[in-house]
Amino acid sequence: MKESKIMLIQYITGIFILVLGALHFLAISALAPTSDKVLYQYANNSTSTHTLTGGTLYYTTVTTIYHTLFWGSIFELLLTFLVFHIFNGFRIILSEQFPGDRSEKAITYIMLVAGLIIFIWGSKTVVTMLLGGGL
Amino acid sequence: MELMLKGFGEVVKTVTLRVRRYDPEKKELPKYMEYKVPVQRGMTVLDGILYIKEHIDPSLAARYSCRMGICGSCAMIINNRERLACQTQILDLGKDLIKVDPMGNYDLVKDLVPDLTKLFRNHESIKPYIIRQEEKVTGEFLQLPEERELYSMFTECIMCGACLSACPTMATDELYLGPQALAQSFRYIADSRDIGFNERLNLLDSKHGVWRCHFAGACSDVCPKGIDPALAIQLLKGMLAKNVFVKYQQKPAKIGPDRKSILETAQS
Amino acid sequence: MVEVLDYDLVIIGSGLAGLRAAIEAAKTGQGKLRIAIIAKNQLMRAHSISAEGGSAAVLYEEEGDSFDLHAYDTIKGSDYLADQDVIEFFVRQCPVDIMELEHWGLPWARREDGRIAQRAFGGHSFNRATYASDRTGFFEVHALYDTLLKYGNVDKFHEQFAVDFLIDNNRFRGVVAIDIATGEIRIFKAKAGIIATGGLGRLYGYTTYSHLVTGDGLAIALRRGLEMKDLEFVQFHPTGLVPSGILITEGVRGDGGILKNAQGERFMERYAPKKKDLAPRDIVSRSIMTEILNGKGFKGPNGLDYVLLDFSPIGAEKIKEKLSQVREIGIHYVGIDPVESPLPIRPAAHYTMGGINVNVLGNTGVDGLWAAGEAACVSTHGANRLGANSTSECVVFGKVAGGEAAKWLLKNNNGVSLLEGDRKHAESIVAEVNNQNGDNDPYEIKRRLWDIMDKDAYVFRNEAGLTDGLKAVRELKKMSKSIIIKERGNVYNQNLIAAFEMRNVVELAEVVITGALERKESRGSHFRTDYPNRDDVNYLKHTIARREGDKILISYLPVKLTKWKPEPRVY
Amino acid sequence: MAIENKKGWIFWFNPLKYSSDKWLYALHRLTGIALGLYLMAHVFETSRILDGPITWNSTMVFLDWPFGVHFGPYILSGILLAATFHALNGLRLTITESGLLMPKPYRIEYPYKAKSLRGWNMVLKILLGIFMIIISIFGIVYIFTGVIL
Ligand SMILES: Cc1cc2nc3c(=O)[nH]c(=O)nc-3n(C[C@H](O)[C@H](O)[C@H](O)COP(=O)(O)OP(=O)(O)OC[C@H]3O[C@@H](n4cnc5c(N)ncnc54)[C@H](O)[C@@H]3O)c2cc1C
Ligand code: HEM
Ligand code: SF4
Ligand code: F3S
Ligand code: FES
Repeated sequence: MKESKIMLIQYITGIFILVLGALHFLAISALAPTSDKVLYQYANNSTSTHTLTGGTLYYTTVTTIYHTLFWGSIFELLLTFLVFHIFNGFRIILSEQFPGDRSEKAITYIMLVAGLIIFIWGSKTVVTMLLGGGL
Repeated sequence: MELMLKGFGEVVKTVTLRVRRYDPEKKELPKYMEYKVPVQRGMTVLDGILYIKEHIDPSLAARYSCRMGICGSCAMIINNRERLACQTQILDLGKDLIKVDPMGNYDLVKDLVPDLTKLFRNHESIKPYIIRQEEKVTGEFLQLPEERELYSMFTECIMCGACLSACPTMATDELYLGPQALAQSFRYIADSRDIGFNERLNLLDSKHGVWRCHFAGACSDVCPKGIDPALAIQLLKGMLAKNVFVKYQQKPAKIGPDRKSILETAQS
Repeated sequence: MVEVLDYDLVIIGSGLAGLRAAIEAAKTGQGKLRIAIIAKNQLMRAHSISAEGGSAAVLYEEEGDSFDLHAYDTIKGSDYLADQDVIEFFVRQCPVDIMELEHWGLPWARREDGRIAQRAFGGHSFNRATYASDRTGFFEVHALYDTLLKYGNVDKFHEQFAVDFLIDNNRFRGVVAIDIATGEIRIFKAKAGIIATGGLGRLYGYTTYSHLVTGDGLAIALRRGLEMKDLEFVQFHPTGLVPSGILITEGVRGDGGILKNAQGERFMERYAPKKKDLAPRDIVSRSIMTEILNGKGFKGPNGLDYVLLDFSPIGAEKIKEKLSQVREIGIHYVGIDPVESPLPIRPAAHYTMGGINVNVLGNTGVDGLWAAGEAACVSTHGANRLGANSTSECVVFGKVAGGEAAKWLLKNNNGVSLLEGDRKHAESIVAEVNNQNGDNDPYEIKRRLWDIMDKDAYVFRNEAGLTDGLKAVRELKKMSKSIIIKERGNVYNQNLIAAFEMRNVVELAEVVITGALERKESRGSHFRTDYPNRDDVNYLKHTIARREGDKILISYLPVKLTKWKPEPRVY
Repeated sequence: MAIENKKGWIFWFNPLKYSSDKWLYALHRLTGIALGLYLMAHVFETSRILDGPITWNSTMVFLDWPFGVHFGPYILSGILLAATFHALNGLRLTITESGLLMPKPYRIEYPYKAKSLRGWNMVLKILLGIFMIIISIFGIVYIFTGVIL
């Protein structure tokens, strides 16, 4: 693909990430399906008073989010855009660091494969959860 | 009125020039050497270097020619910033120790002399000439002053190469076309006489073309002629991005009034 | 080791003349010729880049300009020493070249309706200096360099220092050069050559020339027995910036700037009542020096007394638009913004009217060797060049020489071969300078030469000064044969180059002074206080200098007059 | 013969001698890399939810108290800062690099000031700074206290 098209996608994915990422952050804060907005009250000692049931990052809360189609699709979209944006970004940085036809080809392929792995792995989580996984 | 040139022609103070030396024949790594130079008002760093060459250490090598900031020979890194040596007043630097390095991002030939092959090659590769069907010269192409303004700032590039030395992308990517060549391609594309956008497109849009600029702005910041290569590159990117959707059209300038009477007498 | 490179045509020098010749040769040769262009600095950095003001050409006949007028101005400016047939050819070619440059992308300044704009220049009776800001030469060099890149069959060699031409039996065979970057000796073997190495400005210390203009091409030609024409005519530009000598273009006065002495008086009104500040350069220079010698100048550093160039009639907006470089120069080099206050100026060595004697087609008389540009003397400028005529001359005659050489090559394709001794000869030429075991410092000799020339061969000359000068220069010439080169490396050995350059300027200085001594009259830029009048009876002729052994032989050549008879020269 | 004299990536961090845009260039890269690495970790981390509450909770505990130190909120704040910067600067770059809000080529005048680095670009840079401050205050307060201001 022509570099100009790649970069256009880079910019567009960037903007989408901005929107979706903001939503993502909202999902665990203002819009969280729980009245307890405490993010981090996990404790590694027994003196903790928390029940592990009410906070935004608690298992039940997170699974609830994952189970809604709306949030599930948002995460999947975000993941898609991020993977492209990031691995293309890495490709740019690396090919500027190691310029040359052969090295760049290698970098492009490595980035493609790595991107695919992350994408499949992340999608697996999202899709399984959407299909009612977890619990 | 007589005070106008006060301090010219008399030694005001002595400064130390700390120059990075490298001699490929000596099999040593580059090292710094210090030279004490008496300074008069009006003395430039280039004058300082010439003083060293003539009076202290003749083996110091540097490029220079016009000594008026137009030939572009003498760009070097003075106090950590790319400048033209012949245009930098020693006293204006306001320091008693002046560090002089050769430009980076080029191979180093000797001392302050970089190998600018890369710069010239990149410049040549973007086809820096008017591209259009050869026509018989019967008069000038008409170009309004406003049209001229659209590219004329980039014609002032003296090919000193300072921008390539300052560009952080160039610092790692030696295949990058570099701000100088990209600004020149914009200069020709924006010239109303040229219709070569499509001929240059492939190179500009290649893996080491315009998109390797991430707008660090260092090129525009150091350019000793005040050219704004960063601007040219961003405008180019805009053109290329639009070109993905709507093909970019260049309308060639028209030929002006026929000047046969003066042009044809010449042929005889 | 000596490397030999084989070409059809080698062009020495990449100024306006060299570049234009290369383009023309590449075009005429239609890809059939192998062409090399070499220069001692990087190709696009030739000294022509410093030219500021403009290039003369008749463009607007309908507005009152004409070829005859341009020719007449030039001839009158030359003090009738120029060859008039050459000038008639020259003025007709100028517009063609201006237009060609326009087609090649040169950003000429424009009128409101999109046509090319022109400005006033000294000695011209019509505003015919075509300009682009105040960097005309710069834009011309870059337009030509860029256009040259279009032609694939021209090999470009940066930083090759020519030290000798191979000429035997009046046949050119090639150039010996040092590749500065490696110190290697190279022979550019070629069937034809074009000398475009520029003038001899660095004979003087206070000069508008770049550091690298040391007349190498002229000196080599002189050593090889070529004839030098009119070398004693050195132009002094009225407005060199004190103390560096950097040029402040005549365009300043063309656009309205005026000269003032220490009393604030516009003194040019007295010397040239009609043209005032826009009189030809020799007259303005002499006027300035007269003011200074009469104590009406300012005391300057290192004895460089000066007068002022006042920009205020031009207006800030126009200065910033049309004279931006000059403004920058003022700020950078003397800390004065000309928008606010005047600049200190004084006449500085600026142009070499003379050069290698060539005919109107640029041929030097040696088979296969042409010369063009400032290095050559076709004699368009006679005893004094008009501003803006030189860049035009360089392109016009560069083109002629390039075309002629290519045509000649296409016709005469019998090759040249290296002779047995050539490699040895090349090595010995370099060794001759490199292996001297004297103790004279080349830089010291150069500085002493500058002092002599700035004093004795400046605007005003006289018998006593010139005789003294000649003696001193001969002394230096002797010294230049036993020098010490302190740096012994090969890579970028500028010391060795400086020694060659020093030898060249010293040898040329002798010719300049000898010619000046022999010309017992005042004409154009050559002014003898002991013979203050022009003498058309005895000296309406070109000086031809030739070297035989160690002697300079002077002879004379008649001037070609066509329509214009010598008249008194008043402005 | 001639030696290589590349400045290398370390030159991204030449202090104070060039315009602010060069700093933003370096920061954009660094935050891009950091965020990229974070995403990989994040994908791994979230995948633990498939393994049930025990694994999830112990992962969360580890992330909140890595090696027994309560460092989690700091890491998360760092990510937030990086993301805000990268996102906002990314927006600025998207605009400027598309030639939008860039000045037309202009006549150069001494003393030189590159207009591409000033004008609207400067406005965007200042806005970037302001938004950075606001967003990070809100975010960090939330991360540490759970309070949404
Ligand atoms: C400051 C200044 C301003 C001027 N302004 C104007 C103006 O406004 N209008 C106008 O008409 N004229 C002007 N002139 C005059 C005009 O610029 C010159 O006469 C003209 O440019 C000379 O061009 P050239 O091609 O003959 O030589 P140059 O441009 O001098 O080129 C000489 C070339 O020869 C090469 N060379 C020299 N020696 C060697 C060697 N030993 N080996 C290899 N290469 C060598 C050099 O590298 C260079 O490339 C000005 C001159 C000066 C000094
Ligand atoms: C939130 C909105 C985002 C926007 C608007 C955005 C925008 C951009 C833009 C415009 C670029 C190209 C820079 C250039 O080439 O000049 C870029 C590069 C990059 N981005 Fe983003 N981005 C965003 C989020 C992210 C995130 C969340 C990550 C990582 C998790 C990321 C990782 C990268 C990387 C690695 C690069 C390459 C850096 C470089 O080329 O210098 N981006 N981003
Ligand atoms: S753009 Fe400026 S810095 Fe770059 S080569 Fe041209 S004049 Fe030099
Ligand atoms: S410094 Fe380099 S990254 Fe772009 S804006 Fe200039 S070319
Ligand atoms: S010597 Fe020509 S630009 Fe400095």
